[in-house]
Amino acid sequence: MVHPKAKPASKKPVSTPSRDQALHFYRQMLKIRLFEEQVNQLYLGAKMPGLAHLYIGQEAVAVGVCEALRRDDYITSTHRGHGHCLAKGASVDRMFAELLGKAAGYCRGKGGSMHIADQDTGNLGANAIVGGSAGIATGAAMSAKMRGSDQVAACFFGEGALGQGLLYEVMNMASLWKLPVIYVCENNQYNEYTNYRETTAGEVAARAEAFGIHTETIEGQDVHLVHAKSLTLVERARRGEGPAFLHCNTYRFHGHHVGDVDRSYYRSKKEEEEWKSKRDPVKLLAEWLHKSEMADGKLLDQIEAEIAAHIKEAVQFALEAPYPDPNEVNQHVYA
Amino acid sequence: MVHPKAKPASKKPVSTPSRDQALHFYRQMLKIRLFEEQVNQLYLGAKMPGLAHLYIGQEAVAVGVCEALRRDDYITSTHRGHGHCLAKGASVDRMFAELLGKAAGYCRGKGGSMHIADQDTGNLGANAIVGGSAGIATGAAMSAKMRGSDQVAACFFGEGALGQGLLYEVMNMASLWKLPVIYVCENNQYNEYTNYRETTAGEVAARAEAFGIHTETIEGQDVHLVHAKSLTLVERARRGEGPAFLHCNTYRFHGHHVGDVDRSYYRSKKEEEEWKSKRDPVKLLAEWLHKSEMADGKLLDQIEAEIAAHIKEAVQFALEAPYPDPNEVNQHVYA
Amino acid sequence: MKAPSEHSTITNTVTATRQITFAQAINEALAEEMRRDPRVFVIGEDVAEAGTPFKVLSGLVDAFGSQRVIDSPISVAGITGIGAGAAMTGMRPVVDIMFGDFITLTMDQLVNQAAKIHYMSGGKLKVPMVLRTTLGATRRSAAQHSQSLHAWLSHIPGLKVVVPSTAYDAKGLLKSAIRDDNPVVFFEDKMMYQLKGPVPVDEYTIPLGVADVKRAGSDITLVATSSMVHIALAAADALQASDVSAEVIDVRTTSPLDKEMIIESAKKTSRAIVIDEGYERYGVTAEIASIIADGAFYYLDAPVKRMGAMDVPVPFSPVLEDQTVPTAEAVAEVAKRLCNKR
Amino acid sequence: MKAPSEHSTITNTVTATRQITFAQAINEALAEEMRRDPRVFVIGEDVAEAGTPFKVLSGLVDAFGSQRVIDSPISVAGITGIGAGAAMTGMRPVVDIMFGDFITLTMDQLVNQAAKIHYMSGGKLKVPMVLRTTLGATRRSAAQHSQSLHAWLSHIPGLKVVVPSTAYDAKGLLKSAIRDDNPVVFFEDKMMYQLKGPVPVDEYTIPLGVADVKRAGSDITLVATSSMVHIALAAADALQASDVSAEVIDVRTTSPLDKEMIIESAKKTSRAIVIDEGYERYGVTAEIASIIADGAFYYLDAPVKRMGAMDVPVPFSPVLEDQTVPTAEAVAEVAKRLCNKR
Ligand SMILES: Cc1ncc(C[n+]2csc(CCOP(=O)(O)OP(=O)(O)O)c2C)c(N)n1
Ligand SMILES: Cc1ncc(C[n+]2csc(CCOP(=O)(O)OP(=O)(O)O)c2C)c(N)n1
Ligand SMILES: [Mg+2]
Ligand SMILES: [Mg+2]
Repeated sequence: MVHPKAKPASKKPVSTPSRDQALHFYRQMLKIRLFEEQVNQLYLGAKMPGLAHLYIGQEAVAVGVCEALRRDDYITSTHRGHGHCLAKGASVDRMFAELLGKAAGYCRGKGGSMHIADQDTGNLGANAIVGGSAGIATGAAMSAKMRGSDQVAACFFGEGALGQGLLYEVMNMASLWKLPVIYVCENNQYNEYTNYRETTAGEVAARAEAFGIHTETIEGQDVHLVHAKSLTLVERARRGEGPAFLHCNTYRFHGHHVGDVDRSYYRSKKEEEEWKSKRDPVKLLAEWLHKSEMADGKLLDQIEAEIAAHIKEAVQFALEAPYPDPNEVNQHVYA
Repeated sequence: MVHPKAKPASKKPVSTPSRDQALHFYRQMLKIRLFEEQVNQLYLGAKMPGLAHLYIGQEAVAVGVCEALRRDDYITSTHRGHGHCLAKGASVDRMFAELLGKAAGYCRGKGGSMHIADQDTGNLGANAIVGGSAGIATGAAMSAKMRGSDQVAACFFGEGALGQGLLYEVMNMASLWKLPVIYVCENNQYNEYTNYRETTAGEVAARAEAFGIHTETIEGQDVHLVHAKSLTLVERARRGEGPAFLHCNTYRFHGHHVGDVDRSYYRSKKEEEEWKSKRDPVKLLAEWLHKSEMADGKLLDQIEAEIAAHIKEAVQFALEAPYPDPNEVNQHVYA
Repeated sequence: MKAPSEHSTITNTVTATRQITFAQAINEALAEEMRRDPRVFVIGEDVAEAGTPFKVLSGLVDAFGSQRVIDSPISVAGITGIGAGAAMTGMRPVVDIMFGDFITLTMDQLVNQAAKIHYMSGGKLKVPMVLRTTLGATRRSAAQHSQSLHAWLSHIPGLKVVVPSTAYDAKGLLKSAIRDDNPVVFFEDKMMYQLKGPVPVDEYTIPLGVADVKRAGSDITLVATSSMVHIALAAADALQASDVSAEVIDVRTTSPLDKEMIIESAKKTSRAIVIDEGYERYGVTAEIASIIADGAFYYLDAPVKRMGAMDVPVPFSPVLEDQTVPTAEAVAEVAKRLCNKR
Repeated sequence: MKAPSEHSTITNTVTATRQITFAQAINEALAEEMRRDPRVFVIGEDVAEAGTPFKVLSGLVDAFGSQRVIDSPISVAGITGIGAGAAMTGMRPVVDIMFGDFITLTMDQLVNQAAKIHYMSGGKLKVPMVLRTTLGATRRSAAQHSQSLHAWLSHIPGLKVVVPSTAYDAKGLLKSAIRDDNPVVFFEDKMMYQLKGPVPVDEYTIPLGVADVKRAGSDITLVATSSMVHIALAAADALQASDVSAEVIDVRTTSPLDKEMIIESAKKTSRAIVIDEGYERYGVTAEIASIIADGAFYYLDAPVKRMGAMDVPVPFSPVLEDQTVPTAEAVAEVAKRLCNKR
């Protein structure tokens, strides 16, 4: 065996993203941002049943990862799943409809915010059990391998899921069997109302490395970086070289859920402001587009107006859409 | 912070074990060996209900660790638990009685081989769920810390338990809260009928280190080494410096359980013979006693005869002991 | 949707009472027991500064410190196992499992370990642990945050199971649960936390295993658990208009179950409905209905009816979810049919 | 102790049969389905070369290779979750959980995930997975290796639950379970693996949800599951001597449950006993007894009796363990009492 030190330093050419790609990323991220702001409004206006966990602040992760996936690749998602769902290709109207419990929703109103699934875009579902989807993602990867389909599965979860034993059980098997699954840990610093450092001993990356899994820790607010890393890991997995763990540092700008507005007892206004002013992934991409002269303010405003109009239309559709027929209550219990 | 490399090399004086200590270890290990051989005889003679998982080959681990503990320290054990139980101080007569389902047994015959517990010696119980006692051991350590009792808990488990998520959940908390618990992983190379390398990705030690837990991997057949390491780790834990993970390489000389006699499909006779001839912990200690002139063949024979007599008497006691009164069946469901 | 109405049955008490919420009653019980016994501590996700998402534990960490009100990682099985180990070695942990649905993650530690240790050790080891969790739907929380899985635990020898319906009962039963030497699973309906009721100023406990007649009646017995006690009481109110006198029995603990009181009531009224918010099939209603059908066999004028939650995963959409839980109207309907009033 | 006797009820079949064991029947069902459908695979601890500790899967790895008969780490929750994910994406996994007691570790993945995914997705995703596991005591395996927890799964909407009692039923039901588009939990009594029975040479399946009259009778209905079917049959034999004609109904699947057949039989005989090896309290007997007591109310001449396992953790000592499971003698005693023969 060659001594590891003797390996030639791999020198990847850092290619500049194309204008088309960058603008596409921007549209996707902004769509998530405006979608979530609208969800908050629906909550504040008492138009949405229950609660929702907003993805605002983390957009670069969902978009960076999902843009590295094919449409037929799989994702599994979390209670904070709207961003993943949109990034994988779901449409806003049917998502709003689901959030409002309408029959036109992706799950005919049966799932709601925490369970949106969209088989057509490979989204195997949000999950309201922290860490609950790690097995499903790993199983989907195993299935892809067994079927020889060369699909890849991306498993999104918050750093809180590091507390759940299931994750370690399935990472072990993914590593043993070289399954094409990417574990995407979105470290937004908090498990609900507790800083993750109070719940997480040792180093996050080491937890996956211990299972022989290729692991990277990156800044999750830079969509180009997330995308480039994801591409490498996804293609690696697709080639049969096994699972990877992508640890993204990020931040949720809003509360744990829409009702969590008094946050001072667990995190400072100053910390929030710092992230919002310096590490807003949407702003950062807008700045990058400016700097690299790919878009000016006018174009970005125009994009925003387009998306806002689209969202407005979609939410209107959802508000007006009918509820499911009451008889549907005991349909779909069994296939 | 001082650069780790700059630390003065810790130069522990390697003290030679005293003769008394070495002979005591020998007695304890031999007691386990002969106890287990007797258990096998009981099985072969159809005198024992059910099965049992023999500890033969691993004696140095139980004795090395338990001799580093106080009587009021805790242990939790496994389906292969006779060795731990004896090493912590249980007496052979009541153990045999338990294995035969007699009222004089440690659990009045209700527990059997896989559930022997002995509160008086701090044994919180064998456990028939692989990995099932990791929470109990960690909770006992937490309790010791809360009560300020300076007790330590040792959690014995086979390397198969590395497959169980619970272990990672509780190691994380033990590390976060610096709980006085020693996780003793007895790597006897097999999960039942499967080599652990087929079920265990990455490096065993890295799995505990990832949680910031002090970890050591050692040869588990050398009782002096196991004992010396355990002492260090136990005293460290007692001082409040947190948990440790002791990874011991060892081997079970018999089958997974007493009925597992045709083993060639999962491990070679040659491998078994190599361990038995070169890495038998009892033989190794006998040789060491000889070499260091602490005991001659005659003394060792005499010890063996004493223990054999003791075992014989104990098994006789158990065979003759009465079964529990049938009315006991629904006693002890609730305290 | 459940609309819990307030009914009090504290009759023969001379001590002063005040109106407090169900959540406050839980909080008081914990605070009193923690003050009384230094071995009692609380562990769970976001139990300290956050005081749980339902704010049930607010203030406890200030009163008792973070050594006794312990925020844990999201390790539901782990904290249950740690609770068992601590309980076996001299402490009296109260483990907080945020949603009843998450007890699925604790089943090995709770059922194979905590529930059996006393028995397996021949009576030597004890596990005085309380596991507090929630039940109940209609909160628009969908299938993984709305289940009422108390039937599972009630099935397991070695566990006790508490399903209180009022602030008064919750406080008195939780105190008994903490003092009990066995693992006790304590289910709180999420929708009842803000429900107020009279609670004595002075200390009191309520024994586990004693049901409570929440309303006396003579024509039919409504046996209910937790939130469904309020549905039964509302149904009883409605039935009065149809000249049906319903007796409402709150079982308070499904294990141990006060069979005698339930059977005696059914013998007296000759009709019974059992109402519970768990899935109906193989649920709590089955046990209680079959006990009545057997124990009061020669007294019954009509079959014992069961009304559990609909046998579907709890749907998100309000128009669907509201159909899954028994309503007072539906209970009254069934009762009238059984009593031939229509 | 259970002493399964052999009774066959295959009457109107023209195909050739041979006597094979319950274990062989399972093995054949798996082999046939794996041959028929490349999407079917087996995963579990020591399922490949070892063929499970009970040797039920012997030879499968030789026939289908280690890509389809997969030895897993000891990660009971993990393989269940992986099974669910694989099932959702085009495979048909058969997950092997060695002892029924270990399903405690799978409850989140099985109950919160697999069972609910079809419903939560509004009918779009499917989870065609089989989870095979064991039940049954009297093997001297003590409290953590002897439970019969099928009541839990039967309680959960979205799951189907199979409890076969003969080689014939086991084979036909397992094949149906594998072809079913829902998660199915398949319970095999460890003590029945060596039980032989006639099984057709030709292929056949048995639909889930159809009970089977294992013996016709007119005085009393004995409704039983799994191993307890043999206890019921032995009791029926014994009852004949006392001039009591017992009908034995094997429910075969607790979910879906063939209520109609059970109720009709009870109406006909006017008496019933329900026998099951799970803990009696809040167990399978409660559901079935309450269904009979309701559905056959106006036909019953005696209360429906329940005989489940004793409500204690299963003890190790043979003299204790043997008391915890219903015996044919005890069933016959109760039956005679109900029929006023004594
Ligand atoms: C098993 C389980 N325990 C607890 C909860 C309650 N809960 C919902 S979200 C959450 C915090 C999750 O933190 P993290 O995984 O970091 O995701 P984030 O909310 O930060 O996106 C908790 C504890 C749950 N849903 N599932
Ligand atoms: C959760 C669980 N899964 C499976 C089993 C069955 N089982 C008993 S022992 C064993 C292998 C354990 O291997 P290891 O932990 O290395 O211990 P060893 O037997 O080698 O001492 C298995 C799979 C079990 N008891 N518990
Ligand atoms: Mg987080
Ligand atoms: Mg091993």
